[in-house]
Amino acid sequence: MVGPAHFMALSAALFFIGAAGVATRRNIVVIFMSVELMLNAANLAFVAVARGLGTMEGQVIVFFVMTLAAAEAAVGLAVILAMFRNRQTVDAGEISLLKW
Amino acid sequence: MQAFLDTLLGDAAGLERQLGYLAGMVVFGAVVVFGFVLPFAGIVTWAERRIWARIQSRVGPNRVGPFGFLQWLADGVKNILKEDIIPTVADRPLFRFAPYVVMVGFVGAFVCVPFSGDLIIADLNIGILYITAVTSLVVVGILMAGWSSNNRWSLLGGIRAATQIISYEIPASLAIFPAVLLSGTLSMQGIIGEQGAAPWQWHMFHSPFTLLGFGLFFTAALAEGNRTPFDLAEAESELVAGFATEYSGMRSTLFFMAEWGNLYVIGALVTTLYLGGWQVPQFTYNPVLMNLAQVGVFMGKSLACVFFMIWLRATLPRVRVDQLMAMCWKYMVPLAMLSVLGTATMMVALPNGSHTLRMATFAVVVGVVIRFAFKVRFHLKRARKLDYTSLSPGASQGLSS
Amino acid sequence: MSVELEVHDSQGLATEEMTLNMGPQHPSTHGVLRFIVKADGEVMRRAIPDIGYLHRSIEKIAEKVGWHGFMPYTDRVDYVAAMACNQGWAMAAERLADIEVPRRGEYCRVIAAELSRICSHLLGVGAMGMDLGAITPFTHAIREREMIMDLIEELCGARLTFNYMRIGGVAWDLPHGYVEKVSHYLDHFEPVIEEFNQLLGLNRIYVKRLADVATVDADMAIAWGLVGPNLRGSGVDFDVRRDIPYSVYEDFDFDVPVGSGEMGTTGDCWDRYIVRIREMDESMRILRQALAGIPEGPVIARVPRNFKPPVGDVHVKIEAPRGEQSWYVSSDGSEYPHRVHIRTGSFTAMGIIDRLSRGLMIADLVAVIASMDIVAPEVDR
Amino acid sequence: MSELVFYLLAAITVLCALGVITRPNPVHSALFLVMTLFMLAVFYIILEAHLVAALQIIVYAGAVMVLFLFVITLLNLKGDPDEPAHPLLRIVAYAVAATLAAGVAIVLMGDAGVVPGGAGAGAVLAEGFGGTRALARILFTDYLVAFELTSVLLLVAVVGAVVLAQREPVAEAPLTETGEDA
Repeated sequence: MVGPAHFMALSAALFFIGAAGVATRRNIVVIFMSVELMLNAANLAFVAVARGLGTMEGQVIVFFVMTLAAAEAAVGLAVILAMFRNRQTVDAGEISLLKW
Repeated sequence: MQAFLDTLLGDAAGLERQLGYLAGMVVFGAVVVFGFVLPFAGIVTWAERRIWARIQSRVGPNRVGPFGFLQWLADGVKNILKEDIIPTVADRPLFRFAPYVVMVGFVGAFVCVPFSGDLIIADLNIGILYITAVTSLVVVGILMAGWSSNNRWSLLGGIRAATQIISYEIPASLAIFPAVLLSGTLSMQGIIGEQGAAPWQWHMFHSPFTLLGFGLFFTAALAEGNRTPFDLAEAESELVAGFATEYSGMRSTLFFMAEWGNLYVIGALVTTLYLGGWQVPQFTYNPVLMNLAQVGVFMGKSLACVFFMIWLRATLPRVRVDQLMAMCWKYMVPLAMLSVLGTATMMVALPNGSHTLRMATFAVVVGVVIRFAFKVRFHLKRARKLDYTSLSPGASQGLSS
Repeated sequence: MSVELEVHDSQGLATEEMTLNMGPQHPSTHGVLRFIVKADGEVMRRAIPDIGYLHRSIEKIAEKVGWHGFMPYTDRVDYVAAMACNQGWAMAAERLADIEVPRRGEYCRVIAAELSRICSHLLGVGAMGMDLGAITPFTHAIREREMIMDLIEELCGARLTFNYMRIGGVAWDLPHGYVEKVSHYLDHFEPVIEEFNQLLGLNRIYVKRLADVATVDADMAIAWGLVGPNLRGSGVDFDVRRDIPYSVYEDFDFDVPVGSGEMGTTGDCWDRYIVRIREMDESMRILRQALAGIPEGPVIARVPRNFKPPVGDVHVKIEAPRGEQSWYVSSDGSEYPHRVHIRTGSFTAMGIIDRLSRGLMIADLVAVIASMDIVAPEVDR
Repeated sequence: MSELVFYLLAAITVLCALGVITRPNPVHSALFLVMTLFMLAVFYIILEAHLVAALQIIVYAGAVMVLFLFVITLLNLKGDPDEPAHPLLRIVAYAVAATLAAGVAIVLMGDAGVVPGGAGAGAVLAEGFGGTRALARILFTDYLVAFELTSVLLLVAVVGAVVLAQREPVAEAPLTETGEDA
């Protein structure tokens, strides 16, 4: 029998895969994608809990997280574009100066 | 669908039942895809070529089968047998995979197409959202194809397609909402159920706002389906063949099948949302006859939409990228907002709708159509007056004597 | 080939620039044109024309094949409108040797040249529609062109490379009943132009695509040496047929259509387009007058087979469909021309494209090429 | 929902997620992420969250990921020098992540009290659970302020993105009379 706990476990796996991606990769776009993966892992946990409790609140939170992720993607990618235009790199190690 | 599988599976339980469902779904899906969707996409290519030919004073394909009807089959066989060329510098796995993603996005939409009251693969309660979701997968496939070809024209085509489809998804989704608001449901059958058989009972004629919504949805769907005047992604005269430039044989056929099959999806969506779907008057209580009539009506309406799209393609030039974007963001999105808000206001102000308004909207549209028909008739008559035959060298012998 | 490929960005910043190779095999470069497009996304920085893919050294061939023998080669200078090139060569040779062409011969030349002009413009505007994505106008234009081709075929037996004219006149007189046939065709063709405008020229999308795009003002057009419809599209009222009359064009009453910026700025792509459409109308007027007033008599003067014009050189200008065509021919008194040079309309139009393309979109480049009506063989010869 | 199917789907999802962080080519990473998000939508459907599943595909797979792909292809990012600062770092990071994930998973699945519903079927669902109506009712009553704030957030994000990505208009290269670059 598969219950919410199984989905929570999967969510944990995805979350830590995302975290490992953030830790190991230096390409800022890939880091960004790993963050998206972590957000989605959290979403899965919310949906699983909502299923477990039989209430809709968890799904509403997912709705908000998605909006947040969309906003984050728009701004983040704009930042990356601007950065690339000025520095010609997407290496996170090279853009640690907090200025351009 | 599920009920049918239940009777077939009898009292099998557990894993066997799951596998039975899976097998049933796969078989049914295969039947729909190979029995209807793919041949249909092929037949639309034939129809398009014939209709273009008439419009352009040509003959068109007329050799294979009666009226060249089997041309699509011949072309399909030819394309399947052709060599599948993969450029050396292409990203091979992505290059191979991209057409299938596009196909999935397009075929998946058929799950929710309501051909009649009973004939629908799955009447999901989020039906129209589901269609929006699966068709947005097409973008990923196109971008994949454009990038993996490692060709600048392909890349430009892919990027154009992505910008265009994402942008036009917004007015398209917004323009869905007047119909959804009026029906109070996202389910395809539910939306059709709220409309009537008579034209003025369609959502399209509910008020001027829904009429606007209809126009916007049709236009945005054309843009999402990469059709003229918005066929920038594969604009032949600009980008060679856009994202499909490097594709050959079967893989390129898949792209074009998706494109032509999409015409029908667009037609079916427009029919469902605004043109009353399969609604026919209750003339008999025989369910088989009823369903047949409904299928006929639904197909008739959606094919009329397909014809209209083919006609447009034969007539209009192509817009430019910046004009396309300006049109989407500066005109269509605000107008779509207006349409949604206007419909909502109407629903609050007149909860039961206004019959007068319906009839007035209907009358205006009928008037416009009749005027247009007269204009077409005038031009056709004049075109017939021009005596082409007497100008060909053989016939002109009579003139000189 | 030494095309300067480096683009010096004024800000010294490397940006996401993309080099696109448009042609020689590209659907909208009408033959074998090639442009090296430097683009930043959809916006072009430059479009550098790379010419020479269709060079057949026609001018050099003239020095080897003799005066009469060169006539078929002139067809290949601009195979979309070969009559004009025929006429240019014939006129140059006649002026060198001081040969008077019979009146009927001149009328035949005018009829043939004007039919050829309509033919060429039909292909030009039809292909322009095609390049902007409208597929139907092209087939309609080709349908009309086909009928004119039939008429020309009756005249000279060929549909593409006419070889109709000769030094001293034309090869054959008009066939029996030809005058009626052409007038009948013109009756048919006149409303077609209006239909064409309705279908394409006044279409909102089409106008939006062309208006205010790649504007060439009058000074610029003159400075860059644009000729013919491209020059007139910029509002310069100049037509060789009227201002430096040759042949019997003085006998005819016709207007010179000039672009006036009806849909945007004077000298934009739409102006160049509409000038071509209106020129077809004017060609029809000329044709009607020529058909009505054609005199009787011989069509060709007596020219010795061993044609040896006196020493000297001559510069002849004619109004070809793609603009003023200049023939500079020098003779050393032998049976072979000493040197021939042809200056064609497409060549100058090709030069200005690099200048015009800056800041335009890639889709506009197609419109600019089409509106200039560039034909590859005429560029390279 | 049999365990076999779940584990199959979960394995595919985890493999795709691993693809995201291990593929050197960012385009491949992004496409693996699309696959992962798509699989998550499948899980949402299994969890009776139909609307969320549809939104997942529309918003993530359809829009956000296309934006990513768009930027990657636009910048033409190919295989990059993506070595971590220290060669050991990657192994350490993977090991730590795997340990943590395993630990959390064991805790979650071992003790029924941690997760509501646990390994059982979950609560009995009301009619229309996960549908548009149910979600909308909560969204526009209890969470109305948050919802409105979200719209402000989106507006700010749009403005911010435009300002950031905007570029000074490219000055036309100065030309001499002959049209050559100055």
